Amino acid sequence: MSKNVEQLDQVVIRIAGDSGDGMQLTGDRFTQETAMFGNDLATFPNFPAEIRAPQGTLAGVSSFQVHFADHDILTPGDRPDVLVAMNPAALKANLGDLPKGATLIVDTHDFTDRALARIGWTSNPLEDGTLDSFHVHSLELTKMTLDALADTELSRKDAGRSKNMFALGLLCWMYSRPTEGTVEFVQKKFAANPAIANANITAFKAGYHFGETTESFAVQYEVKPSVQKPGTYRNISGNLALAYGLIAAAKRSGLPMYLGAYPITPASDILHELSKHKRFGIRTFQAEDEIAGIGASLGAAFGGALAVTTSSGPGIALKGETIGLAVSLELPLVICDIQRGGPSTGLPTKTEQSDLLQAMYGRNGEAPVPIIAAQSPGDCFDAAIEAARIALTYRTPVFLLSDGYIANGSEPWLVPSVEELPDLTTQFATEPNGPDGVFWPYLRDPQTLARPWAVPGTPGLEHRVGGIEKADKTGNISYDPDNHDFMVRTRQAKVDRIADTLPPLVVDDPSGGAPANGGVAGGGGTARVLVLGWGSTYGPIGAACRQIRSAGAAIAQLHLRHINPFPNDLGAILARYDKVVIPEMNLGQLATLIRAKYLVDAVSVTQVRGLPFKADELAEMLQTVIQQGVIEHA
Amino acid sequence: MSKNVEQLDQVVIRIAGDSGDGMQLTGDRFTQETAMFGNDLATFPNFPAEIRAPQGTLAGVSSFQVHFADHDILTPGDRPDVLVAMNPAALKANLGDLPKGATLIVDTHDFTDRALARIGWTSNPLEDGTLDSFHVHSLELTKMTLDALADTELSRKDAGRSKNMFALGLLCWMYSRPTEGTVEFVQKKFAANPAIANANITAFKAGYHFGETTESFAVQYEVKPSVQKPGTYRNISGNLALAYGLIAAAKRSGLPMYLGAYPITPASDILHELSKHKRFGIRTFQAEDEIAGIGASLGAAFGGALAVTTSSGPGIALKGETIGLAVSLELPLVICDIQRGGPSTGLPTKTEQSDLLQAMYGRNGEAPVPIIAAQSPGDCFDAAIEAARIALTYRTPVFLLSDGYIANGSEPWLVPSVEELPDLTTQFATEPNGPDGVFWPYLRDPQTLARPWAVPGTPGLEHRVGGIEKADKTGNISYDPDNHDFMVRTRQAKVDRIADTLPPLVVDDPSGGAPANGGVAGGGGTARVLVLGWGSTYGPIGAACRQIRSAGAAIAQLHLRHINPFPNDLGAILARYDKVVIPEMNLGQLATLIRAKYLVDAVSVTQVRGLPFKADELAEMLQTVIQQGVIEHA
Amino acid sequence: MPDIADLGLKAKDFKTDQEVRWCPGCGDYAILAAVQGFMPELNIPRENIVFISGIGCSSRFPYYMNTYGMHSIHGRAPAIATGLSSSRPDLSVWVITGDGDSLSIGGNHLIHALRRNVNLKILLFNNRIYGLTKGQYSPTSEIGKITKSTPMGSLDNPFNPVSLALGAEATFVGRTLDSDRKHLTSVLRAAAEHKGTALVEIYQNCNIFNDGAFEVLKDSDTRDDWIIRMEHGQPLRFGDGTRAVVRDGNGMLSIADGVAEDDPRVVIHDAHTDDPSYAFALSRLSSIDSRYSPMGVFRSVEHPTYDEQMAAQVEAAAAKAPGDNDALNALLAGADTWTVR
Amino acid sequence: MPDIADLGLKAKDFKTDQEVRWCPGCGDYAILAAVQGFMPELNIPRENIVFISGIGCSSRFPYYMNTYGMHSIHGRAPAIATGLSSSRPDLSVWVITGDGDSLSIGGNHLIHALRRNVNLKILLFNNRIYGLTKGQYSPTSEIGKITKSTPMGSLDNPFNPVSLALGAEATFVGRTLDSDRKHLTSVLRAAAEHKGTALVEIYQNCNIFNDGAFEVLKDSDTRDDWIIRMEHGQPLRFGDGTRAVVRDGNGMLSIADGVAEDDPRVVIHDAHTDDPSYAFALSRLSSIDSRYSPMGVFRSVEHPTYDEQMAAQVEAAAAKAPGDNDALNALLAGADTWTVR
Ligand SMILES: Cc1ncc(C[n+]2csc(CCOP(=O)(O)OP(=O)(O)O)c2C)c(N)n1
Ligand SMILES: Cc1ncc(C[n+]2csc(CCOP(=O)(O)OP(=O)(O)O)c2C)c(N)n1
Ligand code: SF4
Ligand code: SF4
Ligand SMILES: [Mg+2]
Ligand SMILES: [Mg+2]
Repeated sequence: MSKNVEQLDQVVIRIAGDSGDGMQLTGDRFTQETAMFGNDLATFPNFPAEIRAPQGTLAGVSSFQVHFADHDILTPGDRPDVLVAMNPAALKANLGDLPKGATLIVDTHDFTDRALARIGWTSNPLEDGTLDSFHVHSLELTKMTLDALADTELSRKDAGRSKNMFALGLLCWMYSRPTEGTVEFVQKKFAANPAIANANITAFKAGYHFGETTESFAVQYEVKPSVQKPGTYRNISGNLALAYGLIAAAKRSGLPMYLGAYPITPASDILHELSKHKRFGIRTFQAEDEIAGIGASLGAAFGGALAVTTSSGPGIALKGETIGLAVSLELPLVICDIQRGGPSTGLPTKTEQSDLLQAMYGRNGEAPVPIIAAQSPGDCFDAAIEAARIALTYRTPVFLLSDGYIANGSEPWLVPSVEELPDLTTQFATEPNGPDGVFWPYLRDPQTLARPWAVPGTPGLEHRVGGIEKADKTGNISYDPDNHDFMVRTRQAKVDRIADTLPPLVVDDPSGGAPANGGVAGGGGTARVLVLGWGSTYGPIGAACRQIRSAGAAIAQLHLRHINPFPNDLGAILARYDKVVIPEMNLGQLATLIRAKYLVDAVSVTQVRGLPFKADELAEMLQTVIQQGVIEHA
Repeated sequence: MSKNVEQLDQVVIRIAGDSGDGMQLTGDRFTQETAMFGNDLATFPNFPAEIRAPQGTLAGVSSFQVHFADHDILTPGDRPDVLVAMNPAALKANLGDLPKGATLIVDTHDFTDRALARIGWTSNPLEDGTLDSFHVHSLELTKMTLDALADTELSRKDAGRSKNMFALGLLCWMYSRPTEGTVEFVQKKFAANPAIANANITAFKAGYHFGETTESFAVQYEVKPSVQKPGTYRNISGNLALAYGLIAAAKRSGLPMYLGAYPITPASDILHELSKHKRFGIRTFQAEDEIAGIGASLGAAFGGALAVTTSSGPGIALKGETIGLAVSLELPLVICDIQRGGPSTGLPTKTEQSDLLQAMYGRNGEAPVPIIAAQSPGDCFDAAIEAARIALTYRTPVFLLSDGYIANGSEPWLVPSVEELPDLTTQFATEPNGPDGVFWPYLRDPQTLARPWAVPGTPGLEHRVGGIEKADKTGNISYDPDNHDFMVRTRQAKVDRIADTLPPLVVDDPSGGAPANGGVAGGGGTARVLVLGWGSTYGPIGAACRQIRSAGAAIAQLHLRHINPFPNDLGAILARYDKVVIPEMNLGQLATLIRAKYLVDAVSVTQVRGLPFKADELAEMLQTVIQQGVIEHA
Repeated sequence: MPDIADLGLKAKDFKTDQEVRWCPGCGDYAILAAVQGFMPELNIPRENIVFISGIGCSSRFPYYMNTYGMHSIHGRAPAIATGLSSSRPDLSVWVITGDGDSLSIGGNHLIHALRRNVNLKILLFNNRIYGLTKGQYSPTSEIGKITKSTPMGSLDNPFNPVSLALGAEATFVGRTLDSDRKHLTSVLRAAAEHKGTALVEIYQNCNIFNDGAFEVLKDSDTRDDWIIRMEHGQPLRFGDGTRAVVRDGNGMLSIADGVAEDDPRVVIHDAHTDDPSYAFALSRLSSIDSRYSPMGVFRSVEHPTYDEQMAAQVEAAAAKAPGDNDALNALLAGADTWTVR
Repeated sequence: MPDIADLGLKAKDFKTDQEVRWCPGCGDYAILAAVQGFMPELNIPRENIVFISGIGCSSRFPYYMNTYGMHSIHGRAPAIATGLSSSRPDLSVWVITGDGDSLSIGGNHLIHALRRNVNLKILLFNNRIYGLTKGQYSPTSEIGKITKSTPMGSLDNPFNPVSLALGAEATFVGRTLDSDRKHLTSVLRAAAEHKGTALVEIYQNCNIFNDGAFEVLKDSDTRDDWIIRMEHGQPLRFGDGTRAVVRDGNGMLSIADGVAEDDPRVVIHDAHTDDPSYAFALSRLSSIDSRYSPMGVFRSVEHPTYDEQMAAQVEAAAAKAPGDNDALNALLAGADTWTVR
């Protein structure tokens, strides 16, 4: 039968099932096809901390959400238009997020009384009216998969495993996605095991054809490609982009890279990725703990490598003392903190922005460390390069902050060409710089205040460095009171000077009319309220601002890449607005720094739920601020 | 011959020599005699990081300063009226601090060309006029000591060791100090070795008689006892007072104390002291590192002990992750940070206040920890008790901040009676508190929000706690977004509520006239400038304020015991003044917190020299603020 | 062993209402069942038992034991347990840890707990992999291990946990297997009876990231060839009985085949010799692919325990001069006081 | 050994202008002199030598060596040196550490460096006390030690650094004495020649806080009775020559007196056996008051080193497919791209 095709400008799909059901893989594939098709998109994987949480339980539910559109979008979407639920637990866990009228595709296979009882359902929601306000497609996905694979040698158990591919096929038909990529992908992935490969492909195609043929799906949808800046694109996750950014930085600096790391969620994938690329002169060292991880990196930095260490909150806490040593030694070191829910072990697989003040102050003494933050998956690439630039130029440890949301989420990314990336060429010291041929390791560059980087193997520059306070210039141990005061202020000044090299900030305020007290750099609008953000809230804040603007109100958005030091023009910009609002996934950490530095009565809008802000919820909160002007401090 | 006696109201004496010369002991003894005599006093020991820095070098100089008076005083004094220099290095290292007209007592014994050259003196300062502006007594202290001990069996080397006692004797005569105490002390200390004991006593007496008889000292001085609050007094150092405060807290809480610690300067003495008092049910555990130290303490807290861990900056940095666990477990734990110069190893034997923001933010996630600070040696006792009160009442880790200056410095202390100290009696949970006989470890006290403390050995209350986010009430692992948000805010609220139990702040502003916009609680003066401080700057700030007042200006002083949370009335008080000045031995850490919370344009006055502020320098800086109103931010 | 009848506890009394969250087929289930089955034997009231773990799949264990428990942070359980045990010698304190938790990040706390001989029972779940973080190699993984973090193979020599423990002055070291409930229980029993720190290495299968690591010791066709069962006082014969551990000419231990009944070279197992050299030599017999694995108790010697001695010092001090209010008042006043009237 | 003439370096070339700040009489002076005296033998340019230390009196060492150096933080030197050595295999990297630095806070980094066999020479200055912090007991202090932190005596069994290292898979372990320059130099030489991690325990006198700890090994009246000099291939005879290390009946090592010339029980020292059991047994001979102290090289076996293998993997990967700009551009683009025009 032929079906009518309906045009949509955007769709949000969520696929949910047991953590063993391959939901993440299914989501990834659908995302790849969607990316290849040319839609703009954003994804949000969400899974439990356990490796294989118990089957059929709420705790075991794993989900993947993808938002795609014919125009540029900023978030994975707040509420799914379509939910695919592979079992009762998946349905129950996600039902709350569904808007009225949403489409529900349910695999009825597991809707047994036992299974329902296990999650506290006394009656079957497919029958008791629970789902009346949705378009429900109750399908025997598992059974149809088994039937499709009936004449293979696979056991029922193995065959059943392909049900996710059946569902994927169905979705691909519903949204007119290409299919070749997936077929290829499966063939590659299971090359070692053709039986499995074929089973998956068969199930995939069966699902696709089921969509074509079945009565229950009357319409097929189309979401046209979105118009993007010309160039070559790929889909990329934050951790992958961050790893690539580091590799690029090494290449552009001409230095070998050394990563010292200890595995921890959600940072481990950076270690995994970098360990694959030894050909680029990258050494990855899985240390006995985080302290050894950063210690080894610092040793490599002393030896002339682009040194990196990666971790998440608990591991960063352990590195504090060594970061202090790096500050004192003034050696380049990129410290990546992929933030997760805290305190303590907290919520390892959930996102949060609560390590900002730890990055700022989490060590003894006056030990300033520059901090830069990535704002989206693709942006992790540029942020990594900028972190390396600062570390190498100023001979200092640098914090690069990301979080679980952008680390695992993905978006289309305009692939850069290596040759056009910033030149990070770094000069080692080669000559004595002091009187009569001596070398002074703490004689600074007058511009940057950076000290010379003299690496072992350089004749005539033999020198000793250490964590005890040292004399200006010579670097010898010094307990002199005035020297200490001078060195403390000089280390601070070195970090502060980074601000002088930063580009002007760009405020996003499309509203017409007279610029707010002579606003510049994009701030040329009428908005009286500025939303200030950092890190992964970029997407939700942007989406919320769009909602507010399309609702007719004016609002300005400014997102910070550099948090320490703040850009020089930040103060002037903040002063231009009646109200500054700072949404954060913490209790107001950036707000604390902004208020302390600029004495601006910034309003904190906070959520600490382990999840990104929902654009519409955020828009609401912002509206209140615009109207009442104030929201009680979180 | 009889000498005339002159009355003085106060004197500052500094004794300096090689770190091997026993300067600290000499200073301690003089201090004890002075305390016994009833003067008010303050001391400042200052010594190198090396155990025995090389003899005769500037780096090896160790000194001890004591300030005593017939009225109450706040600091060891800025500039010594009298300097005793046991060798050329001691003279050179301290000369800069001497005011014109100061008295100099020099042991000429080591003033050889070699010794002078070694410290870069080409001519002999005793002869070349360098010392013209001082009253110089060039004495053969060493030789006189040797002569006095000529007919003992001691080798010249050993005999020479007593020269410090000779000097002490001389000083005791000069300032009419009692001598019995010292004689007794020496007998006890060297009981094992009578020869040494006698030598020291002989030298001591020889020095005393030399003063009596020699022509060169025409006058003897007297400093009358100071009028103090009635009661029994002793001289006490900060670390000793802190240790005693902890013992008292254990006694008043009825709990055994457990200290898990790893040695580190300047905190080690607390471990040493507590290890002596096992009779009070105190267990001290020297751990393999700081992490094990706090870990063991946390384990003991789980078992029902008053748990304590002590360290300094670098060690505190290592404890960050475990402090986060303590926040999550909500168990009582007193964390003592005896601050020293940073960053990194920094200046181990010098003082600094640069761990405040580390204490506030040095761990992953939103992990609030109450912070209280001690302001003088004797005050460490009360601060320790208050820290224990908060830890036990709110079931939380608490930071107790001290620093090298008050830790090693000493002052007279009104000895309290144990029975009158705060009652810290603590109730363990004994009964199930949940539905049908279950125990809920996170069901909170509605008042304090503290959770029940159920210790192993209590039947029916078996439960599990951990660092993963837990469900409200039951404490079971929970990944629920709303629960996480609730728990994060509840942990913060629990700490914030501590402010409700704090006494009103007392501002010191003796200036008459109408209270500044209806100021209360001591703030009843006309001062327009408030000096806000915390920790060991109390003395110097107080002394500076006195100077300013006696110079006719009005200035108000407020010193904070509680830094997290801030007392409820702080905001209102700050609002009363035109200008708030915050002197700190860091780059403005309290100022950052005050500005962020109250948006008050507090002015930072900072010195990071490893030494306490000099009262007169500070007074000057404050004067500028009072006059120009502003000082450029440090 | 006190009479079990006393408290009449059952295995189920040690189960909690928390859903067990390991992967289906994980070796941890068998260990949990064995421990819950063994606990009643201790005949210690549940409230006097504490399980403390670090972080890792294995470290979820305490949530499933109906006793007091703490799921702490990565690698720190031995330190935390040391504080609890040394402040509360009346408790039975058990540490649950993984090969990464105890030998990677927690290595230092482990060796110090062992040398101190604190009264702790440490169960080391060795699956030779990082399970919870999804499959990186661990300090017990064989050289050349291909994992997510070592695509070209790992380079570090693994630790032999038994050798390391013996080098760290351990007074009790045992080894057993997740799937052999009877043997596991017997080693737990020996550990529980030991006064001081007892380290029990449990070979545990991670069927997701390192499946079959110990298969040769489980497969009924091969296990008897490779498992060397150690029983104090018994000859170290295994396989068909003609295989044995012998002292070769220069006094070193080695494996011999076809050893006669009366061969004097056959080593009679002695777990109680004070010199750890013998137990150390035994620990070196096994190859990293776990062939020739001595199973049972390598070493069990009585030394004074840290917790008891700490308590003794406190008691001795108090006996000499009780720490009452008067004593404290006297301490606060010190020797040199003066009075102002 | 390359011909010293080559570079013609002298001991004084390794001295710095920094004033040495140890207490008069400290054993560290002798060690410094011995190391500075030995360095020229290496015939390595000064710029290719790096000394990395932790914190402690001993850890001031690098300031006095005119090479590259780092005075790092407490206990972390082995980790920092691992990063340097594994990223720069061309360098000669030396670690200076104390018994507290390496065995207390740094214990984990030490045992992991040993098992990895990174090319490091670790000199452990063992004075059995915390010097810099003014005299608390250390992990090598004898039980019952009265110190500032243990007024009633310490309770923990000390580590035997040699046993611990052997339990941690060390490929080279030696022991020597601060005051015996000739012997110290010979052990440094052996360590320098070893490829991989070499641990050298140096008994060092702290005359301020633990004076005389090793007196029995220094006093000319007693030292020959207690020092067991180990020379590869030589019988372990000492004292007047009639004292020797022998294998007793059950194959264990022990000390025998009045051993005849031809007594077959006398052990011939073999530092190269792969099984560490023998070296371990030797390490157990000495009593904590350091009587019967084997001195020299306990174990020295060749295994692949971590730094070389890491370099090999990087080279192999690059050889297979060079990591040039094109390669990186291809990597960035990945498999699935689309183009917008
Ligand atoms: C400080 C810190 N670092 C790293 C982690 C991440 N992490 C959790 S468990 C683990 C290792 C797990 O391996 P193992 O101890 O062998 O336990 P298993 O899961 O295999 O039972 C790691 C690296 C963490 N939670 N905390
Ligand atoms: C993180 C940290 N913890 C503690 C200290 C204090 N500390 C410095 S050296 C030292 C131990 C010194 O003993 P050892 O390593 O034996 O060296 P030694 O002085 O005896 O040569 C300690 C505890 C420190 N500097 N840093
Ligand atoms: S990952 Fe491995 S160790 Fe962890 S639960 Fe699953 S099977 Fe067990
Ligand atoms: S304290 Fe001991 S180890 Fe340190 S320098 Fe002095 S003598 Fe040497
Ligand atoms: Mg494991
Ligand atoms: Mg030492």
